[in-house]
Amino acid sequence: MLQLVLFFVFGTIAVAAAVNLLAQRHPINSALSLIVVMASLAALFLLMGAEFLAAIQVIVYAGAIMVLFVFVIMLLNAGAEERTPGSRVAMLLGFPAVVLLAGSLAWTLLARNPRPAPVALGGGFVGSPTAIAQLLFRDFLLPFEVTSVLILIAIMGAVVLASPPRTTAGAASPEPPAKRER
Amino acid sequence: MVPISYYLVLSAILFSLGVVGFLIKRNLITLFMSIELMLNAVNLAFVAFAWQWKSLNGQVFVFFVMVVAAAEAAVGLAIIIAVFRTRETLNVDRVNLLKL
Amino acid sequence: MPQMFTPSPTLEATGPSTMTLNMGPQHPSTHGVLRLLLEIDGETVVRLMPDIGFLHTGIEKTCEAKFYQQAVPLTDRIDYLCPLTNNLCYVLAVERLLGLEIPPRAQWLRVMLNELTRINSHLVWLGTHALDIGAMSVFLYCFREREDTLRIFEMVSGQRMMTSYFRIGGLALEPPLGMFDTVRKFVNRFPSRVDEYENLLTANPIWLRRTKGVAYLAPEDAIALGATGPTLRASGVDIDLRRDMPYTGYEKFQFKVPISHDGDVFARYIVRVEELRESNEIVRQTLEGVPEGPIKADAPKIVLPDREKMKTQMEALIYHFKIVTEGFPVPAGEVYQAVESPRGEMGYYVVSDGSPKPYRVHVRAPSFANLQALETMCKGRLIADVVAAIGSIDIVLGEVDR
Amino acid sequence: MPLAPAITDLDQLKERPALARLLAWNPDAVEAAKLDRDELTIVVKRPAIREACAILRDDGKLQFNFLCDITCVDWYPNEPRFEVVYHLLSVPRQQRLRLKVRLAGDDPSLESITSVWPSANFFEREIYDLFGVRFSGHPNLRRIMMPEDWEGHPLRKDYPVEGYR
Amino acid sequence: MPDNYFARYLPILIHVLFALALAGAIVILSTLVGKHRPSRVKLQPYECGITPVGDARQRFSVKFYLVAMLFILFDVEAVFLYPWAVIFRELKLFGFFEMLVYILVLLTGFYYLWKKGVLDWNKPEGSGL
Amino acid sequence: MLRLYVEEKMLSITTFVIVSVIKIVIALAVLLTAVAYTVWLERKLVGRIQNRWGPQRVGPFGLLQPLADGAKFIFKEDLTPPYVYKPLYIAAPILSLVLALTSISLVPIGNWVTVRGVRTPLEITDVNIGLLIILGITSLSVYGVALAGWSSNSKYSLLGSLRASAQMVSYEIALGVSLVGVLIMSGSLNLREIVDMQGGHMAGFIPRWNIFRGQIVAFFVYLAAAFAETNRVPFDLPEAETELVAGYHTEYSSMKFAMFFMAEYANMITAASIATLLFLGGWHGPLGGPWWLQAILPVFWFALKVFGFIFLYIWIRGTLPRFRYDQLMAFGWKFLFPIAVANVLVTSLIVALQK
Repeated sequence: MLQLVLFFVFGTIAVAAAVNLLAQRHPINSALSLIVVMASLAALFLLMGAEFLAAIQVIVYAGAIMVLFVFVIMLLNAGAEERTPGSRVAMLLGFPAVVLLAGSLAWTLLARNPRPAPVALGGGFVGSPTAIAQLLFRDFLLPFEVTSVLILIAIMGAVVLASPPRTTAGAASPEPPAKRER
Repeated sequence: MVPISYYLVLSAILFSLGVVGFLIKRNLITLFMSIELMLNAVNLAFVAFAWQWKSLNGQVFVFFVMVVAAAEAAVGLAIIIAVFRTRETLNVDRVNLLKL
Repeated sequence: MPQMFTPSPTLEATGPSTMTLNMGPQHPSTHGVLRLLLEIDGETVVRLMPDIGFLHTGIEKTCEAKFYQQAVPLTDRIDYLCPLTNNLCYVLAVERLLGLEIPPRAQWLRVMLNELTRINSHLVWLGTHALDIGAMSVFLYCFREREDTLRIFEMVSGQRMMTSYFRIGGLALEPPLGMFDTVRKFVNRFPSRVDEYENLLTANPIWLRRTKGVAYLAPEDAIALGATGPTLRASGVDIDLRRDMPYTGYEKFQFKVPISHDGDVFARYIVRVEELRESNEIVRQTLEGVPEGPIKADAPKIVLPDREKMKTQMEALIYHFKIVTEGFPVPAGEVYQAVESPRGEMGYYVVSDGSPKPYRVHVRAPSFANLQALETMCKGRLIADVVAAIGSIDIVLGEVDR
Repeated sequence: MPLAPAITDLDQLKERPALARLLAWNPDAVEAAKLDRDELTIVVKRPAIREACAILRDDGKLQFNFLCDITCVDWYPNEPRFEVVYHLLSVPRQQRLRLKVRLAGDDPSLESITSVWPSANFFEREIYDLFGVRFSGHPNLRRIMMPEDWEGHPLRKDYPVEGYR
Repeated sequence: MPDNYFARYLPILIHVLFALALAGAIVILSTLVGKHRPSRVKLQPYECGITPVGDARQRFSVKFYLVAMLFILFDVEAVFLYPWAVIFRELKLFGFFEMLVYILVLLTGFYYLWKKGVLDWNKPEGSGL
Repeated sequence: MLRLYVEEKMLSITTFVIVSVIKIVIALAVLLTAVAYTVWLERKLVGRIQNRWGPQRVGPFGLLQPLADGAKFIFKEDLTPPYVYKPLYIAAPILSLVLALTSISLVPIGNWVTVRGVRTPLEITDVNIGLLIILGITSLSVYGVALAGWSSNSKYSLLGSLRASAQMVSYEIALGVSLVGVLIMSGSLNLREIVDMQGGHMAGFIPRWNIFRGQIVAFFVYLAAAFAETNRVPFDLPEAETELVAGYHTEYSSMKFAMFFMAEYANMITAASIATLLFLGGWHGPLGGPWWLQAILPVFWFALKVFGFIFLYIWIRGTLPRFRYDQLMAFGWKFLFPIAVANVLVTSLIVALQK
């Protein structure tokens, strides 16, 4: 019962925040809405016994990825979204599309899972760090190692893309001639 | 207990909101956020299935999805910065040429 | 936002990612009401422009409306951290215009008090400079010793800061009994206190990182930009007016002039800290054998008589009345008198047209000149270095703006 | 030290190295000279000031490499009204020298010496601000002490001490 | 206890609500109690007493982005380290080499960043970073 | 995983919630008092370091000074400038304070207690992944700072907040990695279990604290990173008042400013608690005496260790100058992070070879 209540509370928060993400025109508001979505999803993960994932969801998604988004919005001083003709058409089509899409998705998902609810789980099934680790470092060893390569490539790519093009004169640094930090 | 179908419907709603956001928003950064929203919706479905089948594999998948999302965000936002540097705008309607 | 104040100069950003920032006049580390216009890229300074004049009080103009002796208290207010040095410089200039010789006892006391003033001023500098770089405790330790010097000033003149103790033709009063003992106690205690400051700073790795190699000023730049005093000596230019062009009897004392060739914030720090020790030694020397004798020149038409004489002798009363009401005429001519203030060469250019009021008094303020070197020091460095650089040139805004 | 009378005769003073150097360069540039209270003053004609400064700075024997001060004196209502006063110091030789330029009241302007000493920048601005003397070739000749919209030049003698009422 | 696994997290939720109520109360209290005498000068953005020129929200150095980017990538690494550390005593030497390979790959990236000067903050922008 | 929870299973949900609420109220009260008196202690200690008396007018030894300060803050003018982005401007201090107050809920301060037959741990809740949740909360606290500066729309605030957030995320990495060594030693993310692992002695007298079991390097990395995370001297650049006036809270006044202040000190206490739990054996210490003393001593030891940390914070504040920004970032990335990674590798190699 408590779980059901909490599911509805956090589910509602998540959907409301997601709608707000679409409704807001300033990207910083959208980013904050997305953080709320992620936090409530973390709570939902907890409801389903994925405690480790819930923590990671907060640390990585809300605490790191969204920080990057917020930084970029601050960095580019991205103002409110402009209204263009395209966006109005999209708005008109958008809301029916949500309903349609959500309906069809839900139907597909549920149709493939005809059983309503599994037996009560109690506290038995928990994605504790130990359990996850045992899977991760035994069964999923190769994907784990591959992620390091993925991250390596991401680091290099991001640095190359984000670095400003080398300027010649102008902004070049007027370093003092002789003495530098020792 | 919460039936699994509730989670799946929630996941579907969030996913379609992400899709719609991707279609209607015109700001590059918000587009990216819509993608993150879709990824999150998928994660929710993964966890829900993991819960249903009592198999942690689903949770491990989510773990990897997060790593990919992190890398994707880093590179994607770097691209946005690069685009912004030359175009001075984040509106997708004005960034419709592939050349930088 | 509507314009509320008189228009102030602005700096236009020159690059796409730069922004202009006002540092001051209401800023904790600009040492008063200095305003710096910064153009920054991230945190790197691209351009820097000092904007001064917030403390302009028109002292030079006011002097022209006063008698010569009435201008002495005005000079206190020019550089409020070393009022006695200002007194001394002005008084020396007028004495040279008059051709007045002052007795040795007054000269010795002038040297003693002038060096105590230097200690006082350097202590304020060290404290605030350390505070700018984040070392909070040194500030209070420095002010503890500064309190001692201020007490000495209070003993001799009745005032802690605006002393006006040096007068044209000598000193205002005979120093009180026990003053030399107080000074001796201070002098004996002070070197260990300097060690204490150095313990906290000189070997501190964070302090070294913040100061070494920061705000470099090459010797040729230092001369071209008019830097003086410790700032110039820290760039390796060996000049100290006390030694090279002695005045008021400095040639009688032995002292070293610390110089450094590094030209950075740390060099300026070390030079000043060494000056603290040297000044202390000069004070110690002055204590040994202060000559006996009068403290005022024998020039009844210029020097005010003692209170006692004024009350008992008719002649003294008349002189007193005449000096106070009419002043004294000064032979026409002009004099540029420079002394080594804690901040560098302080010069008073006094022009007389033969009347009892100075025709023109101009103050060559060392901080005014040092301030021009700031942009060269800070270009291409970080905002935090600007703070360190301002602290290291030790500006006093009262003197810059006058 | 009783006051000795000032020597103002150019012939008596021409042995002085600084004056000799300037006379050797251009006798017409030197208007007058004075030795008073051990201070040598050379009055330089207006067009020559920048080059005179450069010569005094660069001469191997004189080495007046340091500009101490620039200021101005207003002799209103006498003419020439303004005297711009330069104080030079030779750091290696520990000698001082005063240069002067006299300016008429109706056209108080002369060449800036910022190209010789960058440190002249603030001093010249101050003089411009307080006396209204213009320096041609100055990179940034704006008011420095007074607000930008201030009227008048406060250190002029015809500017009352209490300000205009 | 109906379901004691989730109940363990319930107090955190209650705690957050309490903290939120407290913080909200403080804000409301100070708005109600504090005096309000705004004036034009008081309401200016602080820029040391000078009317500011230009918008504060200007663009900033890319360095800040790069540092956030480094943060998420190395944060992911740290996140992998936690479960690994927890079961390290089971994995033994195998786990050590497993992680050694992982860390070495990432340290390559770290070395690249170091050489590229991303970690040097005293270099101004435009000097090729 | 349910080992510790078995006892509690008897409780009904109502009792459980009531017990939790009581504990939360007590914890918040204690924490806020501790914050107030940490400020007092800081002023007092720094005053003594600097030859001053510090607060002494309000109450004996100035003990009522925090109350006076609080009252003053409340009665100060609460200025919301017109140029700020209001929702975020108000949300930022709330966010900072809420996160700072929340992380204490995972910190155990002692053993289990039984009151009227209700057995409960001396912390608000004991979860499996307590450390991770604290890290998650810490990682969220960046937003408070970043949004405060951005929404203020003032140059000094923005510079300060960018500095602060870049600094916080940078040191978070070093901080996070420095903890891994401890995790290897204890094999758990549960703070209570980590502390339990540190009970007892080695070689007769050395406590089995992690700091004595080879984690001394990690301890110092954590210490430096925690100083930076809480924006304390010598890493207090975000609010370096001599450079950026007041950093990200330049535009804040009254209680909104005080909330950042409280958050900073609450974070300090949390950081000190974590260090105590992970490296200094938590509440372990010499025990003895009558039963009531034995019941109280663990909490006393814990408080003493936390106090030691706070003392260290204050002492360093009175002693050191401040880093420059580039030096700070270089210190975090080029020094602390490699050391933390090396510590992980060395610790794991040693542990792997031991068994």
